[in-house]
Amino acid sequence: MEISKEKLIELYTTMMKCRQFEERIVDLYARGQVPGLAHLYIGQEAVAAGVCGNLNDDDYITSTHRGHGHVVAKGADLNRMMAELFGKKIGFCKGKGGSMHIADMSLGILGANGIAGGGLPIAVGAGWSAKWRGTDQVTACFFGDAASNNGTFHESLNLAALHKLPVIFICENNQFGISVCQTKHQAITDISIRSTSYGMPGVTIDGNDVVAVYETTAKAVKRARIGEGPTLIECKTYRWRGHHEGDPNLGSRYRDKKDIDAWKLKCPIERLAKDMVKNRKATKKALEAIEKDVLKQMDDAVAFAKEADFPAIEEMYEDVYVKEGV
Amino acid sequence: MEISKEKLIELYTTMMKCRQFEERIVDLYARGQVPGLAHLYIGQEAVAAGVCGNLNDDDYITSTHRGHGHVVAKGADLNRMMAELFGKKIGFCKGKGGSMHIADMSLGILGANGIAGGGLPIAVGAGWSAKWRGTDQVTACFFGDAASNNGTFHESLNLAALHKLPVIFICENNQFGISVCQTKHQAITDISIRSTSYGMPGVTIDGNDVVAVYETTAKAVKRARIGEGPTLIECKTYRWRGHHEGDPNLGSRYRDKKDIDAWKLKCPIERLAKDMVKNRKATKKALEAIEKDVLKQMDDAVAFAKEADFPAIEEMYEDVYVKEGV
Amino acid sequence: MRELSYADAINEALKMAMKEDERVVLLGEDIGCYGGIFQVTKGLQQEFGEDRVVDTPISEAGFVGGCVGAALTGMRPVAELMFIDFSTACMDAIFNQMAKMHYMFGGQGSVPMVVRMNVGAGRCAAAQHSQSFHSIFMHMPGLYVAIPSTPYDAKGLMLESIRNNNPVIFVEHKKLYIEKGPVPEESYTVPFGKADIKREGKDVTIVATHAMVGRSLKAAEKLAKEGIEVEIVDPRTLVPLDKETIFESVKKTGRLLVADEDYKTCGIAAEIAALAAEEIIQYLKAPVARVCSPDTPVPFSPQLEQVYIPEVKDLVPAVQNLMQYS
Amino acid sequence: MRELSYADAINEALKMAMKEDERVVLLGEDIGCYGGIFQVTKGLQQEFGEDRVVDTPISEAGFVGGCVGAALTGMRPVAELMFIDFSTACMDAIFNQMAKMHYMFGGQGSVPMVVRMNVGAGRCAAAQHSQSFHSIFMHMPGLYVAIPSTPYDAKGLMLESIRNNNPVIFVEHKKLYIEKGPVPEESYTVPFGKADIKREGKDVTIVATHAMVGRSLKAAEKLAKEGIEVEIVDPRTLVPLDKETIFESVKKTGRLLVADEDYKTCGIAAEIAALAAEEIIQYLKAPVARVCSPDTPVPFSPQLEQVYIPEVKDLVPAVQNLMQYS
Ligand SMILES: Cc1ncc(C[n+]2csc(CCOP(=O)(O)OP(=O)(O)O)c2C)c(N)n1
Ligand SMILES: Cc1ncc(C[n+]2csc(CCOP(=O)(O)OP(=O)(O)O)c2C)c(N)n1
Ligand SMILES: [Mg+2]
Ligand SMILES: [Mg+2]
Repeated sequence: MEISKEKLIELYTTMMKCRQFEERIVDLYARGQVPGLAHLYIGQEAVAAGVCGNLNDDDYITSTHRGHGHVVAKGADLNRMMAELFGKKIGFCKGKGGSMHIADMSLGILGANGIAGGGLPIAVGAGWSAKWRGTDQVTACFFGDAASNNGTFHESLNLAALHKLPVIFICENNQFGISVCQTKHQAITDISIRSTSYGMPGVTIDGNDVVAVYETTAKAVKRARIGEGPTLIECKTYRWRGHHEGDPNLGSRYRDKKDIDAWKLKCPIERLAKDMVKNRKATKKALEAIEKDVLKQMDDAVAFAKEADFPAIEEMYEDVYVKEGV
Repeated sequence: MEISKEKLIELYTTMMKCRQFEERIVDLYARGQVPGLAHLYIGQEAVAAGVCGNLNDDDYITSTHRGHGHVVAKGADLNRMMAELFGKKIGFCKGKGGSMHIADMSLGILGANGIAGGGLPIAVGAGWSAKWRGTDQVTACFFGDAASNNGTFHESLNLAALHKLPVIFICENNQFGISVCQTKHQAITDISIRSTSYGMPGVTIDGNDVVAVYETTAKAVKRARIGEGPTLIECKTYRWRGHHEGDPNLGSRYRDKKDIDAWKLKCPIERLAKDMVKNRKATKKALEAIEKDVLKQMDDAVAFAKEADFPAIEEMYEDVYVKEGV
Repeated sequence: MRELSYADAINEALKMAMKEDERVVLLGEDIGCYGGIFQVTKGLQQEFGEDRVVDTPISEAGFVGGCVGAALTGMRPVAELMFIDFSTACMDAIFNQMAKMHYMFGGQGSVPMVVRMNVGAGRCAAAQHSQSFHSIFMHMPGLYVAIPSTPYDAKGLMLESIRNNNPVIFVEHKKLYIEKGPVPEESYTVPFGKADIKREGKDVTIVATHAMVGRSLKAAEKLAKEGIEVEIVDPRTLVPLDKETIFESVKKTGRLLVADEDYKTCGIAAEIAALAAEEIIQYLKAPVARVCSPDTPVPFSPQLEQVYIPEVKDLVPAVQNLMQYS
Repeated sequence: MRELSYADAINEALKMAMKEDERVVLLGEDIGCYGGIFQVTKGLQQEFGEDRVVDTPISEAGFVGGCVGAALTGMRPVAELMFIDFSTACMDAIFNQMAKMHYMFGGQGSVPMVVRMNVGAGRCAAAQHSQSFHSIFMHMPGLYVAIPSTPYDAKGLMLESIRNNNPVIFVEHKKLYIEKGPVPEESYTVPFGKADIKREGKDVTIVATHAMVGRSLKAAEKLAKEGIEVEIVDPRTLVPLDKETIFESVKKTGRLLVADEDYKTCGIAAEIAALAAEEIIQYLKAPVARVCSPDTPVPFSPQLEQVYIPEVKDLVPAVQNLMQYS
């Protein structure tokens, strides 16, 4: 499959957005301007971009505690995202959800999720729903290597395979669950082999190669849309930051700075940039222009978020229940 | 491996006990003499007998809602078992547990369990305990095909493999979870392949061949005792009765009488009897004597249970908490 | 008027809802050809097919979580948990996903789903199949909780639950399934948050739930012979709770007894007693009384279980005691 | 006396228990080299090794259920749940196994284990990482529930919890972890079921838990300036509950306010209010008051969360209101 130049530019732009959004958070967090927990996606951008590059607006995703990248890649408005992280009323969740619960129903973003493994059953349900409603919508379900040990993984993949649901299970294997490395949380290396337990195809790929992620997902999405059922895709990658902002020294309690540096050399964004320039898909200049433009979008988002109002106190008591007749 | 004549006699006797115990319940239940739910083991005797034939008194088992056979095979006193089913004070649980909660700590019987899949984490803990305490005790964990879809299966096998715990996971695949046949609860045929998801050996065997069960378990127990970790053994078998006594017409709502009849021809007890006689391991006479003797034991157990007293009302409030300093 | 059993009334409501709204689907264990362990879904799979009445694997977390995803994306699923005891296997889906999404997402999306389950002891099913702990769902914000005590209420509350745009925990009572009562043929709803006075009286108010309503009516007959006139208020939904009707009755009688089969401590009776002590204590002529299950697991032995169950035997003396005060 | 933080006091108790008893092992996510998300297990893996301080996979059902099996077979495991919110993932192990085994087995076997978890909002961690619903453990028979409010109580209650032969839910409070207080160097226990009067007063009794104790003390200072003398009773364990001490205080003051951070409905405050209404209503000069978290999920936005948390701002007016009655 030959990927169009436009698509490559799109993937590059998406990754750049994911990266820059998080770098803003690093800075804002350090200056105490965003409250709460922030689990950053830096280093894993190729996964979100490559997967979501295959999705339509009415397709669904379920996300995780490390969800900013997924949400950005699915196309969510940066201003309202940033506003949500600031706890502002104009944010996606009226400031009531924050980083771990960003959702945008209009784009099929069924929410980041604070529960590791919590998104998998929800993805199964969204896939089932599409099947029941007779649409060709697919659901991409993001989760981590450590979440693959939660019982919800097992029950969800079994249900999806049994009913041939249009769900693509994307395991982002960044080799750690907080401080616990993969060898300490499971006795296997390739999580994709778990697909055999459900009679589902599974594949392991380089999660820092956005083209590989895009193409592998494309095949899985195709299968899903024509009713051939789910696929498990394991993307090997690495997170550059600590588990969350505030994790001392980028996680030095449990990993070696050398590993981080080694993985930085495999930066998915630079990698695509190099290839594109080499293969004459884009000029350095053009890519720099994109970077600048994204930078500007981030400036705007932060300005927007800062100026926005906090929710009024009464709103705390609203939205516990849907107002009937709505 | 050549199995001694004595061991074969033992296996035969154990199976006969399991069978006869349940046949008593069929009768007593029909006459309304035992209260509550009874999930009978008839047809699956080779599994309990073959597995427990490898265990010492201080080894552990965790059982299921269909636990009578496991408990009998591990050597529990028939009188106290029967008394428990009658809800009598002298029963294993003082009449407070009943069929689904029979336990005998003195024989490492960590309880039948009313939760499908509930026993697996407990077995993991018992195995971990043996490892921590530095004993060579093993734990045999019985569960059904349908329970293998519970998240606890996944979490338990992953933990056991990761820490090389001395646990033998025995999946009794009788092809149904109540009314749901295997093809409707999972998209695989051999549940043993799920072992690969955890880096654990797995094997599928004929669960109606007590010799195969005995020998396969022997290997797994050997591995477990020397610290080489867990094994998943799938035993294909079939239950002759309904899911529980009272399941109309032996489950005719969801299965064909023909299947039951076909499986009855594969009776594990008759099968062993034939082989033993053919190979001159025992005479028909000797086996009939065993049957008679077991029959007598059942008469005694029922008489014992009937005569026994019910618990006093005050006992309802006891044993919620351990009396301290005990 | 035509009489139906409580189970058949729910069955009829499910059937009507499925006929009037394609988005309604049923998921649960053995709800298909088996008709549900208590026959509540009898015949529905035959009528609506295996796609809309789905026999699930033993994967409560998977399929109840799946219902959340389906509800978020346009379906109206109704899940059956075979016993409330098994809600423990999907508590994350209920507490952290289903109950919170609408709020966490700032009012975006809704989760119009129903989780059916049953409470009640009395079948000698012991500690894991006889519990009543529905108060924990009353405790968790974001859930509606329906508790029908009659076939009429069961049908009307189920139709309302399915049409309602909020997640509903629909708590049935095992011992009521075969109880018959008048049920209109046509479709109707029982509104949430409207208590029903099941008996009028001037001396003592009994706020009774589920089977405690019928038991209270029996007790009231006895007490009437002593000249004690009991008023019985059935909240019908715990959330929303019709405080007004309860308070009006208590203001009239000056005496409050709360009868609920849940464990006593921190149960429904505790909440209603607390509300009275907070808001209308000045109207109380007597202490508040609670008649609930004792704070012990449910014992198996029929002898003990009969004493365990809160019944007329407990209600009559409790009311008589309240009459000592004036 | 030497001062320690609440987190360090628990850490010291764990260390002492592990030194004095080989059967004590710790299991949890990131409790090893990371020291626990709140640093409560800091340094323990270095001191006692990876076998006794085990970093588990994300498998709450597996490892908490595992602790049940280990406790049944001679160990004394202490499990850490990172947040009480995640207890939903192992609720079957807690409600149906750990809490019931001793009873279901008729007094055979015991389950001497501790499950640590924390409650409390105030870190902008939103609806799935900020909850308090410890009342559901008070609700379930068979569990002891410890709720330390000071470093002194935390150490003493932890040592008692580990030595106790019953399963204990040990509920810590996030906001207290860094609070310092005097803690004896030596080993000591705080007995279960003995409330502590944290402040004496004659006008109003505040039964306060966890962080509500400190908040009540602050409120009491303010109220003292108005001449209102508040007595603060800290139950220290919810099960067993020291009703006597609470009642004595209320008999003296005639006014009861219960301050707990759990959701209000069916919470701890409901139970204590109900007990008062049942047993000592004649001593109440005023309505019972409850100061709890509102019945809504915990909002993310700092503005809202500050109002959400029950604090001095809520306690002072509530007490002033009670003083209107005499
Ligand atoms: C059920 C549950 N248990 C524990 C946690 C705490 N927790 C949050 S993130 C995390 C690690 C997740 O690792 P992984 O799934 O690999 O995702 P990653 O953080 O690496 O992106 C843990 C243990 C949680 N959120 N949910
Ligand atoms: C968590 C849970 N869900 C549902 C049930 C109800 N239930 C009891 S036995 C059973 C089927 C079990 O099938 P399997 O594991 O194959 O064992 P078998 O009955 O065939 O021996 C079900 C669904 C349960 N006990 N526990
Ligand atoms: Mg990871
Ligand atoms: Mg089966």
